[in-house]
Amino acid sequence: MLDTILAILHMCIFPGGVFALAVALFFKALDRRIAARVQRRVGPPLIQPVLDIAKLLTKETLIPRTAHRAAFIMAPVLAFTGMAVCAAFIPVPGVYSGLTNMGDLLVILYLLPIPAIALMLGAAASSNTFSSVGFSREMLMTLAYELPLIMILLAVAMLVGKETGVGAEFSLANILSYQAANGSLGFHPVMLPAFVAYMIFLPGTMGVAPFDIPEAEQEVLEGPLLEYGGPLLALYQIGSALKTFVVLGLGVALFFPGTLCDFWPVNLVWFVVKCFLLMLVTLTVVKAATGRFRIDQAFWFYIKFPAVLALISLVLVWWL
Amino acid sequence: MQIQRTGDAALVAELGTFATQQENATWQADDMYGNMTYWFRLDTPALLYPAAVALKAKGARLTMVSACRRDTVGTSGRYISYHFALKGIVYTLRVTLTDTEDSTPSITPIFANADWHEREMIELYGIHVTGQPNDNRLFLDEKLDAGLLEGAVPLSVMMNGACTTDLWERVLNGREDGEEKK
Amino acid sequence: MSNLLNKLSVRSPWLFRINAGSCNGCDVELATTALIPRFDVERFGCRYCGSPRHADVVLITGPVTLKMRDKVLKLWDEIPNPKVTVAVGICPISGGVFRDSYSLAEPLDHLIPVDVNVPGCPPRPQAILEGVVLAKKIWMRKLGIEEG
Amino acid sequence: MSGTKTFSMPLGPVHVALEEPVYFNLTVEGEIVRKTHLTSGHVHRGMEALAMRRNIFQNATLVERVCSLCSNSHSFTYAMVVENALCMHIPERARYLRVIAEETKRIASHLFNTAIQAHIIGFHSLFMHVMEVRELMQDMKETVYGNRMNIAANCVGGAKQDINLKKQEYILKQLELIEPQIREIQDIYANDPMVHTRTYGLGLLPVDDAIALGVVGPVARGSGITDDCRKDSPYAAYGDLDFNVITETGCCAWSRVQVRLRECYESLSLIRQCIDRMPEGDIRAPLGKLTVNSAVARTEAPRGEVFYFIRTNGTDVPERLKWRVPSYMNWEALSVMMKDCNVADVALITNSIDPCVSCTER
Repeated sequence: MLDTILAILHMCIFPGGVFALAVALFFKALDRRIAARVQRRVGPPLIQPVLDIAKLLTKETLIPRTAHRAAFIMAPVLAFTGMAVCAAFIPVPGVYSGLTNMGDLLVILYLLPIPAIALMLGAAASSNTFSSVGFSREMLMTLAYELPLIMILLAVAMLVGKETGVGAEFSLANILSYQAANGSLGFHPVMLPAFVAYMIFLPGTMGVAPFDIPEAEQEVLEGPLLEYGGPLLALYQIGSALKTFVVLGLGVALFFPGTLCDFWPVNLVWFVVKCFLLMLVTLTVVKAATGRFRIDQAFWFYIKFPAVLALISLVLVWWL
Repeated sequence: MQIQRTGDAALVAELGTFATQQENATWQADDMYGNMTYWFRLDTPALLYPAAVALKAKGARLTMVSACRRDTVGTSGRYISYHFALKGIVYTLRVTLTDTEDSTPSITPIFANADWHEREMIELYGIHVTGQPNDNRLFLDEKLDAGLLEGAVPLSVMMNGACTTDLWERVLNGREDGEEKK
Repeated sequence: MSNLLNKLSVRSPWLFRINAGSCNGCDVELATTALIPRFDVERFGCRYCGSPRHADVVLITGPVTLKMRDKVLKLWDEIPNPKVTVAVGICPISGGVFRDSYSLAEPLDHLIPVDVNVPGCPPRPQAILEGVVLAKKIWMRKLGIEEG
Repeated sequence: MSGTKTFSMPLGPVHVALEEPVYFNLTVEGEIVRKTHLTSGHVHRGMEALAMRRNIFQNATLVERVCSLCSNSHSFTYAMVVENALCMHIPERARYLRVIAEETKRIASHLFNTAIQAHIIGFHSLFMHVMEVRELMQDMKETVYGNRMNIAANCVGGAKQDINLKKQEYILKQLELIEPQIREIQDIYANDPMVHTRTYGLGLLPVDDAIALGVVGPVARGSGITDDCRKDSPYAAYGDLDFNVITETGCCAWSRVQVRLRECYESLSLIRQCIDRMPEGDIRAPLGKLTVNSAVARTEAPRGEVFYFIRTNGTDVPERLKWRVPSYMNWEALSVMMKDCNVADVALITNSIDPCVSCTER
């Protein structure tokens, strides 16, 4: 009983829910601000993502007549709740070790594609041509980036499992404690290709340039999101913000979970800083310096680079 | 320095054979920069096709087709001018449509880009173009009648986009009133 | 609570533009206004959006041609309330240099309520920016909040 | 992707990637476009009918608003056609002034098209950078002519305003600023891997098709056809100035952008030559005699050849004024370029011909 209440608290307040959202929105603002500075602009105020969501909440909700009503409304709710739950599984090293008794990598692996699936559901429900093109693109992109992700997680699990002698270790808490004892996996030469693969996975899963293909404004008018507006769009945005937190947090937990000291506020800040640096390198800078791939180019890019890199790590772990 | 740029003499002679035997059927003029333009008035619209073939054989490019309103010629009939460019020189073939010969042959088979020009002519002036393969509207809204520029459109219809005094009323009333049309 | 949300909301106007048959001078200036670093509308929290469903402020350019009229009306209907309409350039106001043409429908404000007019042929980017700022004020008024 | 099922996908008339309303009905199979059907006329404003009801001076203002990106080319060609019909000779200085205005607009227009290409491939930083560089030209137009888009530099009989020494110095200074930036932009468009992947070999228009369809301007020159009115039939001061006709042989979207950017260098040099060689004197000639006459004129606008035809009947209202813009010729080429292309590339290919809908539909 207490566990359940605690789990719900973790989902709603820390590290999921409020905390994750606050961090993610702050990141988003920083991201826009830094991109603006790169382009020699002023950029929006730091509170802008909050304002955007507040604005969307005040707008009226229009549901297209041709749309499947229930699915149309359910999709953003699904995206939001899926990510809110997922965020609770992300451990904050030195502060919070994740939902140890139920959470492991496999659960996260299942929860992560939920926003993409929700987006596809919403796109299908809105029965719009652009949305359906967005749908097929989203599906192809999901296939493209899920493959390397599975291999990355497998490589991590195998490595830790091999060293601790349990075969494959899927528990995040154990992976963390292993790293606390033996040093971060990011510094492990065998895991380096996997880490690079994870960095390439990030822009794909977050749908930012050069992989913002499903929502390409200039090609398919924001694709799956075309028919959404008002509060429902706000839910999507919150879900996407939470996802930013999840994927960045997961990256930090898997590869660089090191702590500075035993004082938890310091570790909390250190975690946020690491997440931010990861975002800066993989999302913000890349976005500002590239254009957009075509869907087939992006698909083959993912098959050629991150998948192969992750495979190299996996094979190396297997052999060594 | 003024260099005269004249056209291909053989082509001019060949096109001349299609022109009417009346006076002033062919003429030429140069602009202030010395670029010559050649004009030919054809006997019948049917001659347009062989003349276009001759131009195509020399490698000319169709640049524009301009039709004129019927009333501008006087009693009946009107001009259509076909402009071709070859090595910087413009050759214009002028076809006269009369009540008895009120259609012109399509030259789309010779010059692929004539398609749009001919369709425009059909819809704006209601000219018959025989053999034009495409009969879709090009520009005009379905609400408007074809042959609109023919001249017989009532002024009241032409003026339906007339300006109103709304802006000035608004300026005079002052923006502070906050009158908003709901 | 909802009052607070409303107050916050006007600081995030998302823009959508409709070209109703313009000579694209105004559209180019809109693109300039929106996207070049010197003017940077993003600092007002603005963003151009691809879908009318996301829009708050709609910018309309061009004299409304017959062929565009129904499309303009349809698009305008798809924008969720509350919305603010800004007519950019002289054309949507009076038809500008094209007035009296057979191919134009009516002036824009006969079709839909126009909140802000930005005259000019084309207006300067600074004028368009002012139009957007005015639109924010009108939006506030529509939400029933006093300016301040 | 889903088998062989095709569905139709409307593109436009209001679409962010297209500056102007035009409606493509694409028959799509998966992500591949099998058929394109174009519906135009959204920007048809009946300008030719208007032109036949206004006098030759009012028309100068009207034709300048055919399209704002190549507005100067319209007033330029219009002035030329009226001068041809009225058998006028314009002063020497006006010929140079006209070239300065035309080339300024050309640089701005080419940069705009180039920027939009970056916008369509989602390369925002590059887009903003190019627009910021273009802003230097906008400043120049505003300072010299008083408007950023419709600069009203030409009038029948010459140029509307003179450019004095102080303004000449200012122009040269601006050119000095912009030249290295354009070189940098050209380098990015030529070599950036992302731009290259998306545009190289895209929207092929083979030479034979280009000739058959009679395409003009950078589209023709991007397919290796040496075709430039400024050289073929020199007008204004072009006969006395040195410049090259730029061609590329790639026949693709990438080549067209390269043609445009390299033409910018020629334009910079042309403006410098004009300022250098411009003689002193009048800038306007008195009006000629209005007679019954027909005349044509053609110039090279940023997008290609602009062609004007006028018939005067002795009054100040032209009996017929008709013009044809470069996009009118280039539109048809889109069906060749879009053969079996990707949905993602439709906007990109359309942009590669630098389409001007308002020009085409008038």
